[in-house]
This record gives sequence, structure tokens and C-alpha cells, in this order.
Amino acid sequence: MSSVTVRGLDKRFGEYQAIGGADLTAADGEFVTLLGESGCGKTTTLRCIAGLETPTSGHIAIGDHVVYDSARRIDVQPERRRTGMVFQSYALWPHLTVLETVLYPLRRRKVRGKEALQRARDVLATVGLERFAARPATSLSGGQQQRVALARALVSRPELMLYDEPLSNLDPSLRRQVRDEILRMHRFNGTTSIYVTHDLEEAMHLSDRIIVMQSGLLEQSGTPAEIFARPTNEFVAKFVGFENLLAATVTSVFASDIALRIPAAGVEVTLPASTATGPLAAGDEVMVAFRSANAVVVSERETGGPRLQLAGVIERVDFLGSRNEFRIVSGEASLRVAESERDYRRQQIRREAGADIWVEVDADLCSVIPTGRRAPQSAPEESAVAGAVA
Amino acid sequence: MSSVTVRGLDKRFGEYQAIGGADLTAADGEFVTLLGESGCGKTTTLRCIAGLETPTSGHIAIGDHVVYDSARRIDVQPERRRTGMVFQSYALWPHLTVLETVLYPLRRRKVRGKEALQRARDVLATVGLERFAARPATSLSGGQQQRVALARALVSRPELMLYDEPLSNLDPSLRRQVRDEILRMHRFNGTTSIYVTHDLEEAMHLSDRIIVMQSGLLEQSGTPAEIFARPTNEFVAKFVGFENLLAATVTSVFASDIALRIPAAGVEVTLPASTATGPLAAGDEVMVAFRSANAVVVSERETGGPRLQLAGVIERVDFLGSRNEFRIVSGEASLRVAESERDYRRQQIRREAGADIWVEVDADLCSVIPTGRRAPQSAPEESAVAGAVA
Amino acid sequence: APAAPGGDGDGSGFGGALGTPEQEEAFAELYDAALAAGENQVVAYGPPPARALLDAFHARFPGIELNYQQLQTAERIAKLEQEKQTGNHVADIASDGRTPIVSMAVDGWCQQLDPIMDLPEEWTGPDSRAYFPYVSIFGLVVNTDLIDPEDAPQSWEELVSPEWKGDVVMVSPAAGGAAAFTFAMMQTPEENAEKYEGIMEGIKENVSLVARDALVLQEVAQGTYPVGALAYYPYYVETAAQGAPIEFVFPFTEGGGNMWTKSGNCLIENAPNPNAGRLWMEWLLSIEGQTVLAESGWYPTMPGMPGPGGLPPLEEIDLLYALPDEEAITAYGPYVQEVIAFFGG
Amino acid sequence: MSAISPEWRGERLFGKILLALALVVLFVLFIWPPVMMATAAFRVGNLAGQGEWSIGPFLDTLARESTWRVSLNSIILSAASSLGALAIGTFLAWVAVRTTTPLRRWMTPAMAVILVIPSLFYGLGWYLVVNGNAAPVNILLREWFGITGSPLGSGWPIMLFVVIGFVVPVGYLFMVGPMARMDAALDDAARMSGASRGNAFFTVTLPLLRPTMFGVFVLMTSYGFSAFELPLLFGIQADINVFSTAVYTTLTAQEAVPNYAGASTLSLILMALVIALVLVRSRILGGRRFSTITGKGFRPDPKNYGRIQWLFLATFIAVVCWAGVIPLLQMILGSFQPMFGVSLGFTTANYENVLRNPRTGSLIGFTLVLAAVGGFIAASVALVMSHLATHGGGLLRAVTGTVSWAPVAIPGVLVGLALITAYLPIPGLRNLIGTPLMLLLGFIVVVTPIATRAVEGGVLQISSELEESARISGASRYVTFFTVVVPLVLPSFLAGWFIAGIGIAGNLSLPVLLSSPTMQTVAVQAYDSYRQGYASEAAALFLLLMLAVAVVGAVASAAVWGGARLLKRIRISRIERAITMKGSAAYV
Ligand SMILES: Nc1ncnc2c1ncn2[C@@H]1O[C@H](COP(=O)(O)OP(=O)(O)OP(=O)(O)O)[C@@H](O)[C@H]1O
Ligand SMILES: Nc1ncnc2c1ncn2[C@@H]1O[C@H](COP(=O)(O)OP(=O)(O)OP(=O)(O)O)[C@@H](O)[C@H]1O
Ligand SMILES: [Mg+2]
Ligand SMILES: [Mg+2]
Repeated sequence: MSSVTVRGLDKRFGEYQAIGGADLTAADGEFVTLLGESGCGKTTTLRCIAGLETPTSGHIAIGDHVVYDSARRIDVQPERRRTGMVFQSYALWPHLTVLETVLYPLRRRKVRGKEALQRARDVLATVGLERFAARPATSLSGGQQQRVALARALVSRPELMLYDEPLSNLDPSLRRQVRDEILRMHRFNGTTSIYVTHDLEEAMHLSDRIIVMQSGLLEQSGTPAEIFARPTNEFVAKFVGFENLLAATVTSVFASDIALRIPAAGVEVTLPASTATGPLAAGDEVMVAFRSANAVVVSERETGGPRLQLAGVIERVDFLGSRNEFRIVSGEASLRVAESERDYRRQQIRREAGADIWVEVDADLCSVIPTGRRAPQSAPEESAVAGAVA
Repeated sequence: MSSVTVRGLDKRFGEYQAIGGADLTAADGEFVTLLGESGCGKTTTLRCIAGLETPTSGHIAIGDHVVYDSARRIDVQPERRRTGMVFQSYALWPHLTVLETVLYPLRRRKVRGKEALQRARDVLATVGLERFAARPATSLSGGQQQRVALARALVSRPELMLYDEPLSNLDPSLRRQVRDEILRMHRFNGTTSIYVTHDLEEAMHLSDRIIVMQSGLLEQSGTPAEIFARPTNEFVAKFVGFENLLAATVTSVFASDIALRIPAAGVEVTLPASTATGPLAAGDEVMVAFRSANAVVVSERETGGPRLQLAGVIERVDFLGSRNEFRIVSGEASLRVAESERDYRRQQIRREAGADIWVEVDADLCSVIPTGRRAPQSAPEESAVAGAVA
Repeated sequence: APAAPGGDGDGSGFGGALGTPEQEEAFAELYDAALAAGENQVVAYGPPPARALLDAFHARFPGIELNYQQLQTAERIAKLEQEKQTGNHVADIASDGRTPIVSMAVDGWCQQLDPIMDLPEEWTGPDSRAYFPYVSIFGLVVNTDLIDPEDAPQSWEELVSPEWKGDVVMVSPAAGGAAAFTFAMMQTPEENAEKYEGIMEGIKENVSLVARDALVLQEVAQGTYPVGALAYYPYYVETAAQGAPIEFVFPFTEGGGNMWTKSGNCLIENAPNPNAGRLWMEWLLSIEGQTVLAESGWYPTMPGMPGPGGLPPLEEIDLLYALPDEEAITAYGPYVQEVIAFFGG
Repeated sequence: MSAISPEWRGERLFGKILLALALVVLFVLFIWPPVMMATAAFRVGNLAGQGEWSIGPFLDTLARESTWRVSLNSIILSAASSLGALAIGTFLAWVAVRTTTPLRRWMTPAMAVILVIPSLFYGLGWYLVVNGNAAPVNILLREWFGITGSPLGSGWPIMLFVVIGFVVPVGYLFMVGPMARMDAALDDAARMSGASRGNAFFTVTLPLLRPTMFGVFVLMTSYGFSAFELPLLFGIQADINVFSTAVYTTLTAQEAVPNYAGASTLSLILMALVIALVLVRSRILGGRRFSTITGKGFRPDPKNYGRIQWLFLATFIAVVCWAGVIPLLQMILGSFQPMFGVSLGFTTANYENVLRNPRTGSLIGFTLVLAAVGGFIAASVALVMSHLATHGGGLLRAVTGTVSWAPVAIPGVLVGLALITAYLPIPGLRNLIGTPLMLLLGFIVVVTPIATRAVEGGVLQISSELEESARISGASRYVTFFTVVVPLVLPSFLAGWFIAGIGIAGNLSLPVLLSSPTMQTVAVQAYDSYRQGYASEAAALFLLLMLAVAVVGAVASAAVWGGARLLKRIRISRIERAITMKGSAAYV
């Protein structure tokens, strides 16, 4: 049993509030990923759970055991929390070789002899470092060190694993391979995992649930599909790759449709009610969001099917080999559209700055996000009106 | 003038050969990206250019100045090479605050007073760390530290910049933003840049030229488009994201077409000659490569247009929110196909394990890569024949 | 030279080496008592005497070992206090200059003794609680390669006169010790102060000062300075024995002021080895002890003993006047401080 | 929702009791003696800190002009010499471990040997070089410039020169451990920012060592106040008197009754100075620790600095001559002279005398054992306290800080007296006085501050994440300490052990007071011989000790070095075997 419950977690460094009352849970055997900007408190959260940082206040339980409670003055030592952690900064011991580093947690947990060796070798093989077993861990390359740090955490198969950007310095193919291995181990051992990454694809691949953090607070939590398709606020939307966010006003709400006006682009559009990520009423300020990959650039406006259609002018095109990236000005808004190699070959249009085109998005690939939640009275800011770009 | 010429670079650590005779050039003002597996010698190459590591042998010139030459016993001290470097391990000074850290290179280069302060503040604003100026650099979060390291390197505007995975710990939106800033500065200052990253998109975005390294050797060098569309060997292909590589034999070569047999999938196919990344003759062993995103899964075989069509059975589907990933068995080969949200919505097929489907790839999205270059006589290995997966 | 161990063989006498037969009888009794009590060592706190003395004693009374531990006055008192408080007694004998020993005797640290030899009252401490078996003298050493000993200064006045400037070396009073004490004695009582007025100033003016006693002899022997003042006679004896070209010039014949100190021992109350300790104290007063003392460079205090190395008898020397014992305990302190301060300490 | 396990609670209570007990012991051992000494300034009696209360001696002493003059002299002497020695020592430490200068591996052994030279003979050695007609320096002056006498024989310049030379090895040994544990990347980053070699040294390397350097500086300055022999030899002729001489003469000037109150009053000045320096230090550092041993690419590799390294080597050799070879040669020469420093021919009689003495062997043995054991315990105490200080809260940090500085406030001349009078009223300790155990205890108290300075820098360098990763791997606090902290701090620990050991071997006042007359050390014995006029014999005895130290040291380091190499080979080959041969050879 190694579910994790964090309630009202608060952590200050002196004056600086790194985490402000975060709640977080991970069910037994769940794979939870924390996403968030640099400096938003992900590492601090993990460290509080691991017991390396003493929270200013809050309550943390691992399984049935309360490991920290500021009110009841409980604070269990890290080594008794039975967690494993991959440190963002690796935290490798300069005096030990790779193999010794990986054997260390086993020794501490009284796994000895052949079995320990076998496990260490297996995990080293998994991360592709068998050849380097006899080298001091800190003499390796950056990516190799990161893998040692990962191997050390994996080898003792703890009930709760905390991963802090464990794959950030690996090349894509290795990353994929190790990522799959992590998932395999997670499932095989029934571990509960909390994972921090900046790689959305990784998060999608691994997670049962994703939690998006912003400056010390949890913003949204849900399955990868939910988070990616229906972000409930602008921040999350931006963070999960909705490059295009257009401020809009709900003009009317029907049973299955919402009518919206997008002033920046000067259009009115009707979208299915299912695109709304929260309850809406006529007159609400919202954001209409869509991913650059889900939009297409066409030369002629097409008809048929509910879709968002925006007239625009190409501002710039970047040809990125497997993909073209357009920046398009539509009214006052600026849009990004990514065109895949296949789409590129499919149609012949003028792909150059100044060309007049249409941007089209299928209606159900849009998300309508209520805004004004955080500061309901505030007038929409300039940049928001202009249709911000991430 | 700050072009870089590296010839016959050789570096051993004791017995271990980290780089074996690498040649590398970067023209004045060029942005060159090094791609390569973890541990292949990227960092070591940069350190040799910077003068932090003494090569075992070789020749390095920056602009007109020979900075290292083993034969002529030249070895210019690092600070005289006028290069800047972002260290993979950050190498931040624990005794300085963020602002002091960023001011340090300016002090050393005799930029003082208001100007220095202005430049430091500008660069801190660029990386979003203005608020943290008074904090000790090492008390920041991982991503913040990385940004300090970057700011320190950027601030003095050296003629040659060496970036060692400078953005690996940043969140995507920040990464995009800082990346654009790096490019802007690169262009504005006319700097020559050598950049190491594992992020292909970053490489595409930034580079004038990409160099792919493998275990201490340079494998291929070319523009991003070349590298991404026409990898000249299997390693590069895998590395730049050709997830599907099928061993094939050239049956005949025509003026504008090549006929191939793919034994693993049991098909014959004719592809345009332009897809070949090297000279071919009938009987040659080759690899047919395509990206997962460039293939589509259809329920019925379509006709028209030259394309590669492979019958297969779905082995597994991962629904990744904005994308579905299929693993498909086609004969003896195993394939990966990524289906975008738009494609997904466009057609109704049975997307589940065991479903019979067709995989289609437009002919000109395939690459035909000659193999057996490195070991021309060797018989194709088992795994190669089976159509390997990254 | 000391007689063979065990004396003349009958076990009770020492063949007159120590004193009269009755006195020797008493020595023998004391020795036997010490051995019978298992007292095979004597622990003494203070500067150790010349090795010849220890050797002679050891030869005379085998089985009793002397252990000297060099302690400053403050250290000795702290240590004795600790031994008293814990009841774990270690020290048998305290050995030091006049004033510390007298003050110990006055403070009741010492046992009252009845001397075997006929030591004049003058050389026994208060209530006969200490013995002063010898006197140390300080004088000039001259390098005979550089000057004729005849030409050496004959008085303090001459020594400190500009005539000898740069030729005389002396240990600095700033670090305390005998030098500081010499000039303190010149300050008090009033008569001394008048008699020796200006000497201290002259020293500071015209005499080169070094840090350590040993350096004075070294500098003179080496020939850097022809004359060394306030040289400790026993050191001179040792140095001359090594073949150094030096001569001891003593006493000052004009104006007196010859520096001397008397050294004493007392037997500590509750000493763990009272018999052995007393034996050592008594033996120092014996003929043998006094003879060895004289050979090692000290003036024996038993009447009728010759001075060391052919120096004139103590009675004939114009010594620097010293305050009576019990007065001396406290009277010199302030003057010593003054002297030290005068020389910059 | 189970509450915290009772077992856990028990451990906590037990821990608290243990902590309280430890605090009491620390207080009695380390803080009580200086406190007693401070109160002794206001009491007149026949034992320090006892007797009537009186403010008289206190006022008298402070009213004396000389009090302030000697204090000022001492401040100048000790601050200047610590600064000089620290600068030179730090530079040489850098040369030894951060550059590839030839012979760099010999630097630490050379400095270690030099450290063993006692101040007495070091001073006499230099004294003979610059004083007297036969002195080489004076012969040169006479020949070349016609200057006679000993113009360089005394005064501030020679005094500083000699004192700095004497403490350079201390500075070196304090700095070499922390210097060895610096990530080369920090330096690299500076060079990439345009800093030259020297620039990088001054702006990155040195500032990173600030915690250690300040600590060592404060310590050396305080101990400079106890400098006795050297200022005496080179200062008194020039009327330069220093603090320790003043303490000594104040204490003994009265002859019959020691002036404890006056001496204690003087020591208050030292105490004030120590407190001020320590406060300044903690102000400047503000509890910051600069971790240079990190868990990310930590590579403390030395760097090649090109031809300038020959200059470094020349500097090193010059310093070795200055601090070691010249005085040592004089000492060796003197040990063969019938009279130390006087050319009357040569004799082996001194050695014969020393060797004939049946107690010489046990004397040297006892000294070595005492120094080794005492130094080890002191370094261990220092290690544990430094580690606690970096991890505990403010209270613990304050306590360990105080403990590690308090004994420094006692002037060297008074250390023995202070300890004996402080421990005397304490039941358990009182009975130990006079036994070797008490001596050991006293030494530990006295040298722990020294060992702490050497060790704390090393501890501060270890990034806390290295311990954290061990905790997460399941290691308890204690296991972490032994498996992570100790191996990483080892160079500093060894340096601390050695310096503390030498401190013990060279101490004169503790053995005399805390031990029995038959349990003495070589230093005491040699010093006694010297005071009785047998300087040559003292030199011979000391040389024998140095020989023993060198032999023991060489054997020990050869064993350690060989053992370490062997162990490494075994480790590597085991790992390789374990990895290559499937399922064979268990790695234990
Ligand atoms: N020891 C510390 N002292 C002071 N501030 C700290 C400390 N550790 C973290 N912080 C601050 O707390 C905030 C959260 O830090 P944290 O390391 O949790 O961020 P993060 O989400 O892991 O960021 P990143 O993605 O960059 O690693 C940051 O703004 C950081 O500057
Ligand atoms: N100081 C060193 N001592 C021994 N081996 C080293 C040292 N530095 C690097 N190596 C080895 O040299 C090889 C190349 O290292 P390098 O750091 O250049 O790799 P890299 O391409 O930067 O890898 P990464 O992407 O993981 O950072 C690695 O196998 C590494 O283990
Ligand atoms: Mg982090
Ligand atoms: Mg690297």
C-alpha cells in the first residue's frame, strides 16, 4: 500500500513561498505526472513527500502511514518512508563506482550477494550502462550520469517512486526505451509513481493522471486525454500545447451548441457544447483554444462541417523539415499553424509571407475555456484581447 | 572572424577513447548543432574546442588562430580563445548571487558600471530570472539554474558560443521562448554557435547545419532539411526520428524510379529515385525508412499515387490525447504509426488490437538508405531483416 | 668520587663519605626504612639538579630513583592542591628558589624535619621545614680569545658604562627569571636602590640583550661578544667542559652587588615516599652531596665546604643584599613587575 | 491513520537524553575551563579561580601600559603572520592539488615533515643563521657590504619572516584537503567567462574556500597569541615583547604566589579577541556553505597550467628551504655538537646519551601513541560536531560553534592550569587527573578546535544532496555518515588528525600538569633538557622523534596507499568479473 495523500502542503524558503497549500493524491499503483513551469515547485513537492524537505505546514501520508503532519508534529525520516527518488541534480557519490552506486540501496535494504548483483546488473543493462560499471559515477557523461541516478532509484524497487525529470538529458531513442522500461517496472512492481517532466509526450505516454502546477499551486488534474483535450484554464491550455488562444465572448448558449464572438479576428462561430471545459452562460468571457497541429492552412474557404474559419495573412513560414510552421495574422490576433509533411504535399498554395489564406479548425478540435476565474472582475488585458501566443 | 575548424580530433581518457579522429567545421556566423547518443562525445568535443580539455591529438583553429595543434605543440589557454560556454552541469558558483554570476564575465572583460548592469539585467530578463537576481545561484530550482548558466554565457556576447544542452530542463513554452532569443542573439551578434541538444525540434529550429555524431565519430552533416529527410545511414535515420526501417533489396533501378523488395513485409514497391540517399544499383541491400507521423492507417487499400502499402495487424494502440500511436505487425516487420487528431476524426476504423488494416506511406515520404556501408560484406543481421524498431 | 655502593661493606657505614659515623648511621637507617617501605622512587617538583648529583645519589643508594618534574611555581601549587584534594599524593619533594620554598613552608605544605647534618639555622627554612643545601651564583663569562679575563669589567658600573657598549651580552629581564629578580633586588630596600642607581638604565642603554640564558654562553663562546653578564655558573662549568674558550669572572670586586640565589627543597606533607624523599634532602647536605654540588658549580651551604672551581668562599664575597626570607615572599613582586615593564615586557 | 510508532517515539526520547548528556559533557570539558579562567581574573587566592573576590588585579593589569603594548604587538604579529602563512600555504596547496606541477605529490609529505619541527629548534636554527659573527647571513653581509654585527638578527622583519615560515605548513595542511575537493568545472566556468588563471584563482577558487580560510585565519591568529619561543628569540633584542611572555611573567613575577588574577585578566583580552574574530567571521559568512562536492559531474581533476608550473615548483622549493630545510639542517648540525650552535667540533655523545637512557624508547612510543590516539579522537569529535552543525538547527550550531572555539580563548601558557583548576572540582574528572587518560582528555579538548578547523571546511563542501540520496536509498543518518560523509571528507580528516597529533606532541604544559611525572612526552623532556643547558641532547631527542614520525608516517602511508591501490584493483576487477562473467563471483 503506497498511495500518497498530500493535503495543504505549504513550503516557504525564508520569505519565499515555494508551495502554497497544494493538495495532491496518487492512488496505489497510479502513475501521476507533475507538469509545470520551471520553478513552480515540482521538485520541492517531491522533496517534501520524500522527507528531504520539512514543509512549513501540511499533511502527508504514504499508504496508511502519516509521514508528515505539522499539527501533530509528525515527521518521519526519509529512509523510513520507503520511497525511491531520481534527483534532478543526480546526486551521485563521487567516491563510488557505477556498480557500487547501484548496489548501495540494495545493501541498505539488506539485499546481498548474488541476488543484489543480479538486480544491479539487470538495472544497469536496462539503462545501457553495463560497460561502465567499474567507472566512478561522476566521471561519466551527463546522460550517463542521469542514467546511473535512475538506475540507483529503480534497483531497490520501492513502493513509491519519485522521478524528477529523469530523462531530460537522454537522446530521444534512449529516452523512449528507458521510458518504456520505467513503465514496465511500474506496472510489474505495482509501484506508485510520481513523475516530473517537461516532455509532454513522455507525460502522455506514462501517466495515468497528469497534474499541472503553477507557482506552487495545483491547477488541474486529470487523465492525459482530459488534460490535453480540455484544459480548464488558460495556463493549462498554454502549457499542454494549445498555441492558439483567442479571447471570445459567449453570445448565446444552446442545448448542444455555443455561439461565440471572437472580436480580435472579427468572426462569429458556433461550436459544439462539448468543447466547453466548464459551465458557460451568455455573456461570459472565454478563450477559444486550438493546437497549431490541428489547424490547416487553405487557400479557399471550405464549407461543410462545423469549423472555425479565420481569414489571415501569412507573416512568416519556417520550413522545419518534417513540418512547416506558419505565423499568421488574423485581424488583431496572431496564430500559429503547423503543417505536416503530408498536408504540405497534399495541396499547392502560396506559402510565403504576405499571402492571404484561411485557417480552418474542426469545431471539435477547439476548446472553449472559461476565463476570468482567477480575477473575475478584471477587464481583459491588452494581450489577452489580442489573442496571445505561447 | 570566428569560424571553427577541428581536424583529426582525438581524445582518450586513460584507455577509453572518447573521440576518435573527428573533423568538424563551423563557418563564421554559422549555427551548427551536434546531435548524438548519450555518451558519444559531444561534450568532450565542445570542451576540446573551448580549451578545457587537452586533446590527445588533433588540430583546432578558431578563426585564423590555431588554438590547439598537437604536432606543433600549440595549446592556447581557454580564456584567450574568446569563447562562451553553457555547461551541461551548469557549473554555477555557489558563492555568487544570480546577478553577480551574470556580471562576472562582464567584469572579466572590463565592462563596468551602468553598462554592465544594464546588460546583465537584460539577459536576466531574457531568461525570466529578473526576480531572482539577489538569490545565490545554487539555491534556485533546476531549470532556473540552467537559465543562469545560459545567461552567464550569453551576457558577454563572445564570438564563438558553445551550448551544451542549454535548455534540457526547461518547460516547453519557456524553451521555445529562450530558443528564439538564442537565435536572435546569434544573428544579431554574428556569433558562431555550436549547439548540443537532444531535442530534434530545437535542432531543426535553430540550426544552419546539423552534425550527427556516433561514438566519437561524425556520421553525417547537412542542413536540417537534408538530415531530416535524407539520412545517409541507418544510425542517423533512427536518430532523426525514422521510427520505421525496413530492410529491402533493390531489384532494379530506372531513370526516375527504384524497384525494391521488402522481404519482411513480403511486398514489392516502386519509389521515386529522389528518395535514395545514396547511389544504388540493382541487388543492393537498403533500408526503406519512414516516420510514424508520415504513415496512415486505413481500413481499405487505396489506389492512385505512388505509395508504399503494407498490410498489417494492429498489435497495440496508445491513445495519447493529441495523437494515437499504433504498433502494427506487417509480416515479420513491426511498424509504428502515429495518427493525428485530425486524421483520427476523419475516418472511422477499428482501432484495436487484432484489427486488420493497411499502412500507407506516400512514396516521397520514404527514404531509401543504402546499408552495408560500414561493413559492406556482412550479411544482413536477423534484426535488420526483421525491420528493426528504435 | 662517590664510594662504591653499599659503603665499606658492613652495611651500616659509608666510610666517612657522608659524615660522621652517627650521621652515616642515620643515613643508613633512613635508607633501610625507605627500602623496607618499598619507596623505590622520589618524585620532586622543580628544576632538576645537575646529572652528576643524581648519578652520585643513585650510586650511593641504589634502588631509589629520582624523578624530577620541572614545574613553575603556579603549576606546582595547582598540582599539589589537586593532590591534596583528591588524596592521591604523588609529590615527595618541592624544589625551587628561596621565596617559593619559604612561602610553601609558611603555608604549611612542608613537613618539619630534623636535619641529620648540622645545617646552620640560616639555611633551614621557617620551623625547619625546608633545607637550602646550595647557593647559585651569577657572574661574567669572558671569551679568552678576545680579551684577557683580567681586563673584564670589575663592577656593575663599569659593565654598564658606554666603554663596553656592544661588547656585553646579557639575558633580557623582560622575560622574567633571575635577571629580572636581580634588578628587583637592586630596587629594595632603600639602601640597595641608592647603591645601584642607574645600573638598570645603563644595562638598557649599553648591553645587548638576548632571550635565553643558554644564548649568553653560546654568544660568548662563539665570540660574537667578548663578555656575557649574569651567566649562571653551573652552565659555565658545563660549557667550559666542552672546550669552549671561556672564563668565569667572579666576583665584582668594586661596589659588590654579586647576584646569588639560594635553592631549597622541602618534603611535602603526606608524601608517598617520605623516607626516600628525606634521604635525598639529607644526602644533599652530606659531605658527599655537598662535594658533588661544588663540583657541579654550586656553593655548598654546609660550613667549611670549599666553593666551586676555586672561587673564593661565599663569606668573602660582597653579595647583593637580599631581604629576609619571610619578607621576601611578597616584597619583591612589584619590583619584578617594574623591572620587566622597564625592559619592555 | 496510525499515529507514530511508539518505537519511534522511544528513539526520539532516547535521542534527546543522549543529546542532553552530550551537551553537559561538552560544556564541562570545553566551555567550563575558559569560563573558570575568566572568573579567575576577579579572584585572589592560591589556586586559580578560588579565594577572595577582588577587582584589584584586574584593574591593575588593565591599567598597565605594557598590557596594551604587548597585546598590540601580538595582534600585529599574529594577524600578519597568519595572513602570510595562510596566503602562502593556500597557494602551495593549490599548486599541489589543482595543478600538474612536477613533484606535487611530494608536497604534502614534505609539509607534514616540516610541521613536526618544534618551534624551539626552528627558532634556534634561524637564530643561528642570522645572529652572531659565525652566522652565514652576517658573513655575507660582512663580505659584501662590510656591515658588521647582526643587523638582521632581530626586529619585526625577521620575526615575521621566521614566524610565517613556521606556520606555513599549518596553513598548507589546513587548506590542502578542501582544495583537493573542488569541482574543476567551477574553475572552467570562470575561464570560459574570460578569467585568466590568476583571476579564476582569486575570484572563484579562493572565495569558495572562504569558510575554511576564515576559520583557519581566526585560529592561527589566536594561536599566534601563544607564540612564545620565536618572538622571544627575535623580538626581545629589539624590545618587542608579546602577549604570551606577558602572561608568563605576570603569572610568575611574584615568585612565591602566582598572580592568577593578573594572568587571567590578560587572557580576557585574548578571549575578547577570539569572540570578536569569530563574530566577524560568522557575520561575513552568514552561515553559508559553498558546496563544491556536488553530485553532478564532480571532477576534481588537476589542470595543466603550462610552463608557469616551473615557477610554482621553484616557489615550493624555496618555501621548503625556508620553513624546513634550513632550520632542520641547523638542528641536525646542533645535535652533533657538544654545545648547540657553538663550533667546538662534532660528537655523537648526544645521541649516545639519549639512546643510553632506557626511557627514551618508551618516551617516543608514548608520545606517538598519545599523538595518534588523541589526534584521531579530536578529529573524530571535530568531524561529528561539524557535521551536526551543518545539519542541526540554530541551537546545535551555536553549541558546536562555541565548543569548537572556546578552548582557543585560553592562552597557551595557561592551558594546563586552566584545565586542571576547572576540572579539579568535578567529581569524575578529579580522580582522573594524573592518569594518562586525563592527559588524553585534556589534549582532546585542546586540539579539537584545531582539528575542527581542518575538518569543518571539508564537511561544508559536501553538497547536502549527496546525503539526501543516501537517505532515500534507505541509509539511516548514521549509515549515511559513514558511507558518504566520511569517505568524502577523508582528506580533510587526515589533515586534521595529523595537525592535531602534532599539536599534542608539541604541547608542553598539559603533560606536565595533567599527567604523572613518569608519563611525559618527548617535547617536555626535550624542553627540560634544553632548559638545563643540554640543547644538543634535546635536539638529538627531537630528531629521533621526527625520525620515528617519519618512519611511522612513511610506513603508514605506504600501507594506506598500497592498501588503497590494492583495494581499488580488487574493487575494479571484482566489478568487471561480476559484470562480464554471467552469474559468477559474487560481489561482496
Ligand atoms: N533551497 C532553496 N532556497 C530558496 N529558494 C528555493 C530553494 N529551493 C527552491 N527554491 C525556490 O522555490 C521555487 C520552487 O523550486 P523547485 O525546485 O521546486 O522548482 P521546480 O518546479 O522543480 O522547477 P524546475 O522545473 O526548474 O526544476 C523556485 O522558485 C526556487 O527558486
Ligand atoms: N573525465 C572523464 N573521464 C573518463 N571518461 C570520460 C570523462 N569525460 C567523459 N568521459 C567519457 O567519454 C565519453 C564521452 O563523454 P561526453 O561527456 O563527451 O558525452 P556526451 O556526448 O556529452 O554525452 P551526454 O549526451 O550524455 O552528455 C563518455 O562515454 C564518457 O563516459
Ligand atoms: Mg525541479
Ligand atoms: Mg554531454
